[in-house]
Amino acid sequence: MNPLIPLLVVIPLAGAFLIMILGRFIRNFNKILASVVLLLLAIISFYFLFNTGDKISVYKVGGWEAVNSIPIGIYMVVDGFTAIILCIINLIGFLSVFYSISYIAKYTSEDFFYALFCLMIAGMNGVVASGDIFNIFVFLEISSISSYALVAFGVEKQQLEASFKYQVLGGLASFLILFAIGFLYWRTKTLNIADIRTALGSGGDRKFYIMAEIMLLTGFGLKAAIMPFHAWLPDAHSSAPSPISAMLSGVLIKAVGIYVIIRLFFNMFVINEEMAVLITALGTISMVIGVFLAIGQWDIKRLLAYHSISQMGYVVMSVGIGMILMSRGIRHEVATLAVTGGIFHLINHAAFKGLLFLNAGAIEYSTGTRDLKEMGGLAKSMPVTSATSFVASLSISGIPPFNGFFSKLIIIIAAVMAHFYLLAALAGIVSIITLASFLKFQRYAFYNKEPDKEKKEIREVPFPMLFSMIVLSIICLLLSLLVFPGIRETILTPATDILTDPSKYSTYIIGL
Amino acid sequence: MKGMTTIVKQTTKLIAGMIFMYGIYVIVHGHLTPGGGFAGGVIMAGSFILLILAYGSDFLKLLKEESGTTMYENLAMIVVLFLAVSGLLLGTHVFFLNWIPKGTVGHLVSAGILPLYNIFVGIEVAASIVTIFLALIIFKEEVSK
Amino acid sequence: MIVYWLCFILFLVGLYGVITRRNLIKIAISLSIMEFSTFLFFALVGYSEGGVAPIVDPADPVKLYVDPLPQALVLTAIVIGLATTALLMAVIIRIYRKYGSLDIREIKNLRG
Amino acid sequence: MEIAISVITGFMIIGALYAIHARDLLSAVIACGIVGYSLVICFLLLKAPDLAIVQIVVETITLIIMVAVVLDSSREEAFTKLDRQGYFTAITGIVIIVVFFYFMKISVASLDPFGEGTLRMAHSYIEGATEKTGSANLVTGVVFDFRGYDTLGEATVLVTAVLGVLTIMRIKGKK
Repeated sequence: MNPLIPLLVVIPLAGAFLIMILGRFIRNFNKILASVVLLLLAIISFYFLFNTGDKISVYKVGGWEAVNSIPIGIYMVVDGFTAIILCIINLIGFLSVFYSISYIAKYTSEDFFYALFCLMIAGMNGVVASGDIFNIFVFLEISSISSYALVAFGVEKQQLEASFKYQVLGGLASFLILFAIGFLYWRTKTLNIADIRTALGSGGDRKFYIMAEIMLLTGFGLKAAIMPFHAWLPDAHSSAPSPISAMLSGVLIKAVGIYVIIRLFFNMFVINEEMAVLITALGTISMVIGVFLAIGQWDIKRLLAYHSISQMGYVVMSVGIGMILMSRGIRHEVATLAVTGGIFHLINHAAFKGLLFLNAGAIEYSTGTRDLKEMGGLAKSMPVTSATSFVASLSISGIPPFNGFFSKLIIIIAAVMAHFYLLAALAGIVSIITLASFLKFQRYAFYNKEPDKEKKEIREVPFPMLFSMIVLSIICLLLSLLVFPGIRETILTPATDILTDPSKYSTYIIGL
Repeated sequence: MKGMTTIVKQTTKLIAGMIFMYGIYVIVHGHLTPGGGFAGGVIMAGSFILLILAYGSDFLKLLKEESGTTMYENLAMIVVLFLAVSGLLLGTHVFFLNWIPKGTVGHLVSAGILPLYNIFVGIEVAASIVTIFLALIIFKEEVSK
Repeated sequence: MIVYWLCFILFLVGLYGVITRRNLIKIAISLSIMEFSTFLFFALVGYSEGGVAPIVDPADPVKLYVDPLPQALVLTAIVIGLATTALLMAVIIRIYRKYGSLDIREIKNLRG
Repeated sequence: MEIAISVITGFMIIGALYAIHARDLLSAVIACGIVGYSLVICFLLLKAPDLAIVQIVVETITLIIMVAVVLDSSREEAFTKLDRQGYFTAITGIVIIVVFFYFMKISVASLDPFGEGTLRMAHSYIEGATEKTGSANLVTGVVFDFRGYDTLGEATVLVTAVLGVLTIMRIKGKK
């Protein structure tokens, strides 16, 4: 049992409590401790990324061994897929905290900000590294409640309203999930994901868990803001402070939404075609409608938030195609390709959407506005922000040397190979509209003539913000390397294998 | 916030102490009888809330207490976390290990580490709920000023 | 079986309230009702006919106890519910101070 | 037993319907409290004394906070005439309810009837649990020992909510 696994949760929790105890006595303690905590976590997660490979590491909390091969304690599980998400969480988290050092300085009560940030990270790490469905619920609540509070951090009208909306829909999702857990417990009398898989048996009469499937899909769909359940996302993501928007859009909807949906529907439920088609349809709808809603926006952060819905649609659609093929039991290699494309796009989206929100924060920090019509000519006064946002915009629109291109290409190729020509065409069209939308963003924000009025002097943002943006833009470039053979096998393939080999996860964990 | 009448104040003075003692009883016997850290903690918080409602207090004193209760809360959580990690630090390297000897079932000192968890979670819950309540009251006072 | 149906109907009443009500406090109440039905559901699942409460008397051990696991889960969920309600109430009181209204139609700065 | 609980649950449904339809917010909150206290009776009948204790105290605290908020803001729900959006939300609500009802009907037939559950994971929590955890109260044993990690999370949720309340209750957000 690897003692690093519980540390993923223990370190940020200890950090949060220590900030609340000592923060008021020591100056700058909050910033330093939060950065150190996140740096440590990032190092640990990269250790997992490079050392996990095909292995599944299980940590039995409390040392409770299985009795008659039925797990009785809570299991923490780290496998290839988990390791990737852990890296995303903790790396983007570290960069956001570092960015916040300057950004949050203008707010009051910074202690609360850093403590809640650490708690949010602890919650997400807990969700991702858990192998027990009720445990997922508990840590989901930690991350959700801290994000509700962080959205309202500015305590202005807008933030409070967005936070209320987010809380109501989040609470609805939580109780749907809890009810579904009760339903699963009623049938299987166990809570361990691997053991639920065993207890449900393979295929056959699946009447009894369709209710749980529907409720879990609705609940986690609400958390992930898939299309019919997206109402809270544009408000919450645009009202929050920018580092938090980067975390919410870049990480939270993936870690507590998409990740859990993928994990549960691949490794816990037996894949069936109706559910797979439903998931693909939801993904396609989000992809198409999200981008059309985005194109009319003039508020930068709302524009980015709608693009998040659209890009998450790509991921869900691609994974759904994989599920359809797997449920039919045909063309396993195409299914693998589709799932790979989805996961790759998930990683890429974390990088470029995090970067774009940090850019938006930098623009807001310097100019004091989020309205595209009031900006212009910023390329001269803010060269670094301009350059990094250019990289991110090209990435998200899928222009060749950048990472977004490769993941979208894989998704489209997989859709064509699976004979879903309509979906492939839609993915291409949406990509073009995304490009148009981001050209508008670039033109109005950075290159257009600035409107003639007495301007206050606009300067480039301070070093911590620049550092985070530059690092993320380098990551955007480096991530395209993942597609090449040799690197792909060590990072992407283990993650795909654990998902596309349906019983590997449960047989390994039950067999311990 | 103003206090209430003398009758209420005197009765509260009598009752609050008893409620507090009952909360402690529920916490300490958590591993033997129904109840435990959560129930006992909320009961203890109830006695404080009763006192605050009956007596009212001036605003500055409340502000001080709010930071104090947050402190208690986080200290208790640190202790809980430390108890959880203590298993990891000992020779066995197991998170959440109940490593203290179990004793006889049914005795007050038994069940190893569980009573300690109960006590500190109880303190944490009591401090949390009092803090929430104080935050609401202080907000009201500050706005009405 | 009827009791499960009634419990589920209680859940749906809460769901209906969350979707259709326009008053902030009413929405919070509807969420509480969903919460109650979920707790009841867990307790129902754990019950076994003729079982006794899961507290062992060492002198006189009984054979059949009700399932302690759902009870532990509900214990966890009750406290989570308290936390959610407290935060929701804090936001509601702030919103009332800012807008002077609890009606969701008058609180619409954000749209689109 | 099933009949007694069914009656109380029916009562809870009526209380819930009153709570979401009452015009006076204070009576709505009180009705919600009554539903919560009825749940305590259900817990007692279902042999869950731990839950009954926690629910009764938590419900009291929740009720105090809710009543305080209602008294602090407005007591009347604004008069709502059914406009177009009102019809739309009502229809959405009914459609969602029908969908869930349909899937529940499919699922429920092949599940265990009331009071005849078997044990799988919980078997080890009862069999010889007193030797394993040393706790006479099996629920405490599960909460703090077998599933202690969940409890750590739960206590953290409460701390998070407190920090959230303190964050939201700041008078000024920006310096």
